[in-house]
Amino acid sequence: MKRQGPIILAFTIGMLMLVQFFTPAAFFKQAYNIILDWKQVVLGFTFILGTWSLIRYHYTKISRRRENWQYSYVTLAGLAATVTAALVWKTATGPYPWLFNNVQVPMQSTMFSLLAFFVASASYRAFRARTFHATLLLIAGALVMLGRVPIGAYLSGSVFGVKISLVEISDWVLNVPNAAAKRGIMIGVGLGMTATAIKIVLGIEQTYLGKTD
Amino acid sequence: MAFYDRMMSIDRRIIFLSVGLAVAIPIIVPLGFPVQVSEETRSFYREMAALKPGDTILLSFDYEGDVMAELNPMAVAVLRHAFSRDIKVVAITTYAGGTGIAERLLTEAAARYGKTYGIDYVFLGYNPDWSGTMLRLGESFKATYPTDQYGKSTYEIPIMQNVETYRDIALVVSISGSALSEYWAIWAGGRYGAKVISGNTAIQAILIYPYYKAGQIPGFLGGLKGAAEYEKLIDEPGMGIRGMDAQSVAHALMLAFIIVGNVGYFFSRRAQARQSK
Amino acid sequence: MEVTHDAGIWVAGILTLAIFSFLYKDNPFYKFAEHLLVGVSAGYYLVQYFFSAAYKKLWVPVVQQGNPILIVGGILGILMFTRLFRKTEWISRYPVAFYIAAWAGYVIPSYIQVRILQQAQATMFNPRGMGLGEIVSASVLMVGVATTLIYFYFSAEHKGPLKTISKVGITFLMIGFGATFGYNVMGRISLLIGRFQFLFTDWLGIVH
Amino acid sequence: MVIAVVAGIAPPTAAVTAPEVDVSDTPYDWGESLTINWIPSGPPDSIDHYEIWRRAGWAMLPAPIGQAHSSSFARIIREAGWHLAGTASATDTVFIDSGLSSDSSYVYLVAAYGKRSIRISQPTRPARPRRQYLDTRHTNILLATILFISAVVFFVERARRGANLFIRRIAGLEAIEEAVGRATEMGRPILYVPGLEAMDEVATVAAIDILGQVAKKAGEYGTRLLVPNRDPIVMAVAQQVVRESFSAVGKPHMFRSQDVFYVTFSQFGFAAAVAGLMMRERPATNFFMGRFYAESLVLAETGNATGAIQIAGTDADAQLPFFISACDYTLIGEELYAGSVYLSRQPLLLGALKAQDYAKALIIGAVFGVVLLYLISPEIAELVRKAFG
Repeated sequence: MKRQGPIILAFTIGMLMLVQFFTPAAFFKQAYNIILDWKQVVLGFTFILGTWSLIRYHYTKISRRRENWQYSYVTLAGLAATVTAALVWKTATGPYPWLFNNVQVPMQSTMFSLLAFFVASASYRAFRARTFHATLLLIAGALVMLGRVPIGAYLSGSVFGVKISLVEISDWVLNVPNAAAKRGIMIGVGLGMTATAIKIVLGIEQTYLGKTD
Repeated sequence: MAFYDRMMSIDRRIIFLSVGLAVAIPIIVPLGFPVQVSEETRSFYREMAALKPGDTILLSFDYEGDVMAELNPMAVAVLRHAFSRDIKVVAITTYAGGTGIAERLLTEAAARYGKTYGIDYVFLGYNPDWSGTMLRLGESFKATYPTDQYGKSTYEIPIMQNVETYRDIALVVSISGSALSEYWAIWAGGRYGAKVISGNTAIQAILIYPYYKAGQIPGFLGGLKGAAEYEKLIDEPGMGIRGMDAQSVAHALMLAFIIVGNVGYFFSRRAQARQSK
Repeated sequence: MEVTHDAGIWVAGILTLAIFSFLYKDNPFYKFAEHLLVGVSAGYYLVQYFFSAAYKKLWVPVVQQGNPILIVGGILGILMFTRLFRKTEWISRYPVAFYIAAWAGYVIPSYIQVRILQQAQATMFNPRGMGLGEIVSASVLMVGVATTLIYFYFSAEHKGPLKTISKVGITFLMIGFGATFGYNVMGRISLLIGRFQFLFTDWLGIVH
Repeated sequence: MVIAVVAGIAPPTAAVTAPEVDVSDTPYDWGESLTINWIPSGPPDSIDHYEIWRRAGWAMLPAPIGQAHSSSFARIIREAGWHLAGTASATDTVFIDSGLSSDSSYVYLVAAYGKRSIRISQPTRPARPRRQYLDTRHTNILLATILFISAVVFFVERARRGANLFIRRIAGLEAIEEAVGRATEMGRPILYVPGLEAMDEVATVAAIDILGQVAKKAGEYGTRLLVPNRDPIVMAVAQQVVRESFSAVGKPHMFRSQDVFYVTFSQFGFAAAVAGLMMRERPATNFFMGRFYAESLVLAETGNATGAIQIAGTDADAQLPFFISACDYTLIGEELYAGSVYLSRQPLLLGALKAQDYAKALIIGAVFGVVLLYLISPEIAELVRKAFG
């Protein structure tokens, strides 16, 4: 019951969602919509579990005076402030949107913008003609970089009388070899995902149930 | 430490500082480089220009604040292009954080062209389950969004009267920093035959190429460059074009670092070869 | 240079600089900003996901619209809480199995259609009626897809002919990754442009 | 077959004739829709739009329709019990009328609105929507699905009966043993990020599989394992898997639920916290497995700065270049899905991998075959290509 039950449930729900793709029967369409709604409710409830884990993580850090424990107060305060703001002043006005627009969004966008710096340091280190493959990475990367930028439009000359602009080469690299590699990976991943999904539905895959041998 | 070793191991903080300056300076002092329009931007423009006044598009804000810088210029350009040609806009957002952005851009664009809410455009707001929403819009818009963002029933909103399923939508425009544009093509396009074009961050646009080549997404904008090109085509210069200058300088700087690294590597290999002889 | 008086933008500006300080090294400003971001955003998503799921998808349909079927979703959700106690933990395997299997079942036909069949179809081309350039590009694309797939072939060691074919495959992969990297450098920089525009225009008023 | 010209509009000059209409059951529905198609009644530029009218049961056209004006046309036809099913543009020739009931029959007519006149077609014969149990548009996908599922089952059964299924060396997975060993020597913890996607995403299931194996290694070596999570369900499952792995190697006491924790659902709030964690806890080995988005380079580049060994694996091909530039080993796309099979060497799972390889061979063969077939007989080749759609 502890192990077979979830496997049987996974099989029935999985087959139901698979079959509904192939049949227009009204029953399957309704079942499909209901299952999607159930999924959302389950996810919604688990956010309570997640927040409980967050609170316990920072509470233990404070109580055990582990390194940087003082900052855990900031996290718990931020959490408390946002939730109380939503409950008391509701989500449309007041401190809730203020915290979102002036604390959360700016920091998220700044964290994202750090990538501009990391892309520079990563490309400086990785784009080095050490091996054959690294050289390919370098050539393709530099070529596309130049092609996507106005300076690239200047760099076009004629080879054997055929006028070639860097932008055209860059577009060709993007539209042919790059698309080929992407499609190869996509088909491979598609196969991998489908096989794993089949293993889940047929109960061959059970690690997610905590069985690891 | 030989000169070439220093060239190969520049401290990461020096790289960070120079990238920061390379972007900050051109924003304060614009330089004005030319913009060359790419094929996929031209097809995006062609799809939008093919719309007739009175057609309705579904504009989906599939992003949040963290990619605002790259995607807002596209959403602004699409809204200006649509409203300037009396094309109606049904707007939704599949990211909780996107509601604030969508509202601001819709009201700004509507004010600019004197468009009235409920007749020329409507904002249906956020639905948490994006894939479920995309699929159920194929069955019925009003069932998926019983009310608009402001709690008004969609049965009473004028623009929603003749919008029942994807068949009543001339074009789906997905502005996204994630795989959502692909899913619009898979679910709305593949399953319900809607025509889907997309505006994407540069990182996501690279994934759209196979869909663009296979015709599943007949046109898309790639990154800030795509936004700048589209702004040029609809003759509405905005954040896209201004940002391109900063980008050109930063690009040149990065290429310089890569060249320095490789030249240093070349000399160190040559030095090693000479020592081993 | 008129600096803004909006307290919110001041807070956003200072927190932006605190996050940027991480580039130099981990420091108290960054630790504060990071922990605040974790707390506020965790609260935000708790409100967005729990209340929107529990209210819109459970309370409204069940209580207001009299549609009891959605109670099952609520029960599955509550069953997740059995995780908190060792003895009853095994019960939480049911909602987890349901949650994973539902999408796994849907993915199988959809991904076979879109990620396998349609992508394979897009690679098939009709050489008749194509210009030389087009044929070359289409053939390069086809060879690229084939050799990339063979690179991922698991059932045989990469020796002999398989070694050379997968070497061609990895070449396409590296060109693809280089192109993707080069393409994204632009996107990443535009994010920084956005932040600097915020700092210089909205906050410090240097640029209009 | 001009039936009626609605008077009151200037006499017809354009060559607009009444559309010839046919109705048939939509071949892939649950008996609630009919497909109406018609032959265009003139060049598209001479037609403004079409209107499709429906009437339950059987009916002839109402007599006075001939003399009605275009505006009164709608009134008269409504009085005769017809309903407007929908409109179609000048270039359309098909309309699907849905929301019907399968136990009554319907009659249709199409009105072509020309620039100066309306042309009305003859009512069609009555038609009844019929229920189909199979959506015939997806037959090719159904065949492919059945083929693939049976291949997986077949190879899994063969593996169960002990057939020795070979799997090639994957550098990234071989390096796990060495990476965990390094962390133990340096007395530093291991960091494992199971991706940013929800638990229902298949890439996350693969990441949790590999987590199970890595946790066993960590248990054997007695090294602390930190697992920050972005999704609450992934956290719940990860805690279960890590606890089971530790007890499987006889170290149940090693499990501390604080080490497998929820951070925040915000993509970049999560990245900020994990970057901070890397700088403060200084893990000697970082694993990034599963589906990642733009934050991948924040994690990989920060980890690179701390000098940790980094092993990444993702099917997000947009992020692979960043992992390749900043990590020591990277599992590319499908290799992530081979991870748990490779590490656990479970015969059942090896079977599914075999099915994937045969499918690859089949796809490559099909693509090359169709292209060659085009040279021999384009019609058959086109047919085969369409079947893949």
